[in-house]
Amino acid sequence: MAINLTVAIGDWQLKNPIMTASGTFGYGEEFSPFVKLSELGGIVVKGISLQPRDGNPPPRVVETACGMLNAIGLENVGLAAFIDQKIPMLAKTKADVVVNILGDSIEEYEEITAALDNEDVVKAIEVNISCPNVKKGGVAFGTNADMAAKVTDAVRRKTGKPIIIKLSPNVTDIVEIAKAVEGEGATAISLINTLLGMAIDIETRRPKLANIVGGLSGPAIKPLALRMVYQVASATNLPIIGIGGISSLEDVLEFIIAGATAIQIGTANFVNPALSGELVRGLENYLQNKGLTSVKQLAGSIIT
Amino acid sequence: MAINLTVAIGDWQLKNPIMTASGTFGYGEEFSPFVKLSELGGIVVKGISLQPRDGNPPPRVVETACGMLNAIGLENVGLAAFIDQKIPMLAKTKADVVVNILGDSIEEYEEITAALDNEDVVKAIEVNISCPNVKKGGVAFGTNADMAAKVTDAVRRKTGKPIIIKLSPNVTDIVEIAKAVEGEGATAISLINTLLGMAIDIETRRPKLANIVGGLSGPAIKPLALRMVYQVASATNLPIIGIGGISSLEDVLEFIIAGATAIQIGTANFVNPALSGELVRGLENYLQNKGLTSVKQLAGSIIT
Amino acid sequence: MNLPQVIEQATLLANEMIAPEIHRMELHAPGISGVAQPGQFVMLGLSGLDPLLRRPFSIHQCTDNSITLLYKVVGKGTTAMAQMGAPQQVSLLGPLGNGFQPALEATHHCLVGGGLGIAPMLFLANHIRKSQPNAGVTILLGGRNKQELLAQEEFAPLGNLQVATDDGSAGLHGFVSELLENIDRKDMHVYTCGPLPMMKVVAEICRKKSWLCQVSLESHMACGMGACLGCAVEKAELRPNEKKYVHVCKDGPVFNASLLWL
Amino acid sequence: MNLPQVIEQATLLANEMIAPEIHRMELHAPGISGVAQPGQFVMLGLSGLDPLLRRPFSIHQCTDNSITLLYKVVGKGTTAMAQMGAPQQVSLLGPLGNGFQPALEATHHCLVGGGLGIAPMLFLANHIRKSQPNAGVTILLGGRNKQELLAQEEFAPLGNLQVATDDGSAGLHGFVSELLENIDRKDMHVYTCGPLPMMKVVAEICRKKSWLCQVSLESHMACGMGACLGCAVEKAELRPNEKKYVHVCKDGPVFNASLLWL
Ligand SMILES: Cc1cc2nc3c(=O)[nH]c(=O)nc-3n(C[C@H](O)[C@H](O)[C@H](O)COP(=O)(O)OP(=O)(O)OC[C@H]3O[C@@H](n4cnc5c(N)ncnc54)[C@H](O)[C@@H]3O)c2cc1C
Ligand SMILES: Cc1cc2nc3c(=O)[nH]c(=O)nc-3n(C[C@H](O)[C@H](O)[C@H](O)COP(=O)(O)OP(=O)(O)OC[C@H]3O[C@@H](n4cnc5c(N)ncnc54)[C@H](O)[C@@H]3O)c2cc1C
Ligand SMILES: Cc1cc2nc3c(=O)[nH]c(=O)nc-3n(C[C@H](O)[C@H](O)[C@H](O)COP(=O)(O)O)c2cc1C
Ligand SMILES: Cc1cc2nc3c(=O)[nH]c(=O)nc-3n(C[C@H](O)[C@H](O)[C@H](O)COP(=O)(O)O)c2cc1C
Ligand code: FES
Ligand code: FES
Repeated sequence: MAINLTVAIGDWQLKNPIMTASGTFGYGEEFSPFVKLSELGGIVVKGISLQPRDGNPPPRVVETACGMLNAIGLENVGLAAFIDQKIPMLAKTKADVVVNILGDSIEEYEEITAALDNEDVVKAIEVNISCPNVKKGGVAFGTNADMAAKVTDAVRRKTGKPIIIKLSPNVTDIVEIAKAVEGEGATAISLINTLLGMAIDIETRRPKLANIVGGLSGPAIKPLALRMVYQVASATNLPIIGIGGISSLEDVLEFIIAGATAIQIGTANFVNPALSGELVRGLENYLQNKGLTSVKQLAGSIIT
Repeated sequence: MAINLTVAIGDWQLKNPIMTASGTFGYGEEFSPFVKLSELGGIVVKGISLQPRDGNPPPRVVETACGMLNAIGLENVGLAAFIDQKIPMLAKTKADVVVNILGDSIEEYEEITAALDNEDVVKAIEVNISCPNVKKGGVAFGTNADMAAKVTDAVRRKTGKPIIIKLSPNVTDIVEIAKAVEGEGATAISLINTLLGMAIDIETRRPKLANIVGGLSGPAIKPLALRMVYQVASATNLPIIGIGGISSLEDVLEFIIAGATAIQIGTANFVNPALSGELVRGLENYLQNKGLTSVKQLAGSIIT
Repeated sequence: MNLPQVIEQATLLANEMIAPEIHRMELHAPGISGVAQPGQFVMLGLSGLDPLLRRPFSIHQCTDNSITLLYKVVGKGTTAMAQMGAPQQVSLLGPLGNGFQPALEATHHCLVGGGLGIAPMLFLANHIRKSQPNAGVTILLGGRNKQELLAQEEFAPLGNLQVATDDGSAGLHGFVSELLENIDRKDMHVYTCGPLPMMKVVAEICRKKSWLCQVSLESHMACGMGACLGCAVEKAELRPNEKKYVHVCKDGPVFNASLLWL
Repeated sequence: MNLPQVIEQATLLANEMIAPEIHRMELHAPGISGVAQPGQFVMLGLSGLDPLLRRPFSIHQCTDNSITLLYKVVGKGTTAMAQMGAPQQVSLLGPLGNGFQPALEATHHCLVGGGLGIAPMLFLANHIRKSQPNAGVTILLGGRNKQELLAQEEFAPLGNLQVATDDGSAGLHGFVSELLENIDRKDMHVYTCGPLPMMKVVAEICRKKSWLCQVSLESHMACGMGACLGCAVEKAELRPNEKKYVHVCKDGPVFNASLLWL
């Protein structure tokens, strides 16, 4: 029997629930030796800001127990260069592209969204209100329900494409923020972004990251991400995209069972650049072996 | 040259900064084959509530990447039995004992504190406003600055002993909570308690913990704990007790450099029950080798 | 009553696969082997931070200087164990828990092991043979198939050995509990370890036949020494004010069946 | 210009300690060895979740079917590597980055390696010897002591070999850069890898003597393939609107010294 892997995020029909997370998959092209990009549910490109950014001084990454800290600081080519140089390249790959966007102000979010609204290759816009590595904007919007709602509303008015709001885990009550963005017309919610962490070099007594603090990702954070996905899935009606430490088929299944409609692979892309493609096939085989015909039979199937 | 390992938490002079964390060291006696309890800076016993509690149904623990989830649910003998049975045993060990307390209401916190105020063996009271595994009280007090302040004030009035407020990491702004309890006369702050997490058994589609969610501890959470210690140490004048994933001398040093006056070993006690004693000696040797005479020369020595 | 416990850097003497996915590991650990009792267990530590926690294993065999573990590869800890080779060092914490209490006055001992529950039974059988050379001993082993009937040769000289397999590939085609059911004796003391449903059936048979029954439980453990309270299992409620749970690591792993299930 | 990259399950052929804390690992990896260029690197993956990330290593030697790594045990990844034995499988991602660009027209090539920076120099020396059999080659190696002057025997037949040690236990008592300073030549092309301060001195000497200089950098890496932007290093600012950082993994690891430090 044919296995149905498709899922929906608003009007966008994903071939399957396996996506790749922003900032961990470059602009896709880097991974083309390892993954056929058009076979993935979607790829989320590195966060784009209105102006190009140099990012933070190095060191920018450091490994921690079962995880890593990064303080890239949103280095990116900027909106104009992205549209000029990256979009045509992405169009050729036939991948379903989600653009992750970040602004210092609501106006910037609006301007980027309006510009991307014209691009056919862009299937959805993921609004990053949760980057812990930039001073202004970013996480400030993501840790306050009112601000999160305002950004959602503003972006919503600038495009007919699905709007995915990417939430920060660095909050007391993730459900409150999720409900706030649901109320303003978010199409979906993705979570989690990284958790703010730190590491110190005991020899130099300096932080291991030049930026002092950075975002924690990888298997270490999976239990937190899964809990938040479960909580938000239980409390809202939006499709959820689960992110956080996913590095095996078992992890994918845990998130889907907890209530995720789709998932994103982040840090694990660095460990195995071919992983995302392998998981599409692995998920299909799993469903087949279990006698299931659709991934939707798994979604939110948790028994409590 | 003699190395000075002593540190102070209010009037309480600790022999050294190495303590053991509540819930991971039993009532001390379990560890006496492996550690001379009186050599530690202090031992924090399992959280005590007014009435005995059975705790949560099993399974209560599950391992995760570089960490573990627990949902013990504050199983404990209750205040009366603790005073009758455990205090005399603890007195014999000559250990410096900190009692971790948890109430469902401010009145309960007051009542427990008042009762412990009479006990000489109790050097300080650690007020748990951050347990994620009980329905009422616990974390509810720890995620709201006003409530945290109220508990601190109430407890403060019932004892002359040092009051250590144990904070929850499951908050948007740890500094806000820390300042609130500082304002109400906390002697010190300990952080972090566990982070709320979850794991799912994909075969049964049930949560791996009967309580659905549990508290994440172990090396996985160290970067978050260290960041919070650094933030709180930078923003308050209270002594900080650093907790979270500490499992080596290097970890201890990171926390002290970040600004911790003392630290607590938690989950790592399970991996190596002799660790806390080894770290006392390890810290002394380290200072000696570095030509330092006092651990205070390290405290907060981070260069940013 | 917990016996003295140590953390011992044990040297691996042998580590071999004896059946599909089943391995036997022998460790030089005189500190533990010198005091261990049948039914007790050790927590085996792996190096590194993932897997993080020690893993509990029953003591399968115990000589003056060494202990042997019988383990099944089920996850990342046991996978790592299976890759070890002599003379690697392994950290052991033990001996832990309360073992079996062989009845001195028993006219007859009956050991019932199912699957990996066979592991602690060999130590127990040897112990009874040594301390009560004249006692009658029946040993009942069960497994899904012939290959899962572990250590048969070692058990054979220690008592009257009977086996059962789910697929009939050896012994009785059926459950090991049926072998027990068939025993016609008045006084007997039963010791069992294996899957929970099997042990419950065994305990039920014993209750009906008025045999005393000791069962060895498993549970997820973090510390193995009574500190984390993670290994709780529900017990039969006897009196209104009694505690609801017992802790496998320090109250057990061996319990009187009547304490658990009435 | 990045060459084709693969993920290859390589078989360990040998893994031996050649000096205190320094090991050499040879891997059967025809997919990578077939296309690798001197100065490129591989990301070596360890099994399990901790250490999590792959570790970058220069290609030290390259035959038709195998590559060799020269590595120092400094932390948990390299400690795990040192414990591996043939015929274990190791996952390699590579070849990565832009290697050295040996000048074809150079009258003379000079390779300057310090400490572990010696690693990529052997592949480069062999490559130059093969592709330009008549080119003049000088090889300068530096280390803290005699034992750290790695692979001398392999280098000896490939060019004019001179060495320096910090403690004078072999060759010049001093820095390898002094050997370079002493060379009196007009046209020379210099390739260097080693500690950052050493490479900066080498680059400065080259600038003064008008020699072109290629340097191989290190940086903390998560992906090794241009995706994470973690491996940024600051470069000399040329024009006001130019990017502030280059990325070691995809813009390097080999750079013209003038791009980095003017
Ligand atoms: C007192 C005691 C004695 C034991 N004696 C033996 C023995 O002699 N031989 C033997 O092979 N096994 C024994 N076990 C079970 C053994 O501890 C687990 O199989 C082992 O810890 C699994 O580790 P892992 O890392 O390979 O698996 P994990 O990756 O941790 O988990 C794999 C699977 O095993 C289950 N599991 C994990 N820990 C336990 C546990 N403590 N108890 C039961 N299931 C668990 C998990 O739920 C999961 O389904 C005993 C357990 C206890 C509590
Ligand atoms: C392009 C490139 C080529 C390299 N080639 C070689 C080589 O041929 N031989 C060799 O021995 N080493 C080489 N290195 C360095 C090597 O990657 C690190 O020594 C290794 O990753 C350390 O891993 P670990 O787990 O043992 O140490 P960790 O536990 O991760 O760290 C131990 C110490 O090493 C430092 N370190 C960690 N990663 C790096 C890194 N990527 N670069 C520099 N320092 C690091 C840490 O800051 C720490 O002080 C190269 C690095 C790069 C970027
Ligand atoms: C190096 C790096 C860069 C990242 N950059 C971005 C980004 O630009 N925008 C964003 O929304 N998230 C970014 N993230 C967060 C990831 O998309 C993801 O939410 C997070 O890493 C958790 O998933 P993981 O544990 O699978 O990596 C980045 C993460 C890493 C590790
Ligand atoms: C099994 C277990 C039980 C715990 N019980 C308590 C408790 O009773 N009171 C409390 O304040 N913290 C409790 N904690 C939290 C620890 O004291 C500590 O704050 C936390 O585990 C983080 O430290 P670690 O990563 O070193 O374990 C418990 C932790 C564990 C793992
Ligand atoms: S395993 Fe920790 S108390 Fe039993
Ligand atoms: S290491 Fe990831 S971009 Fe260079």
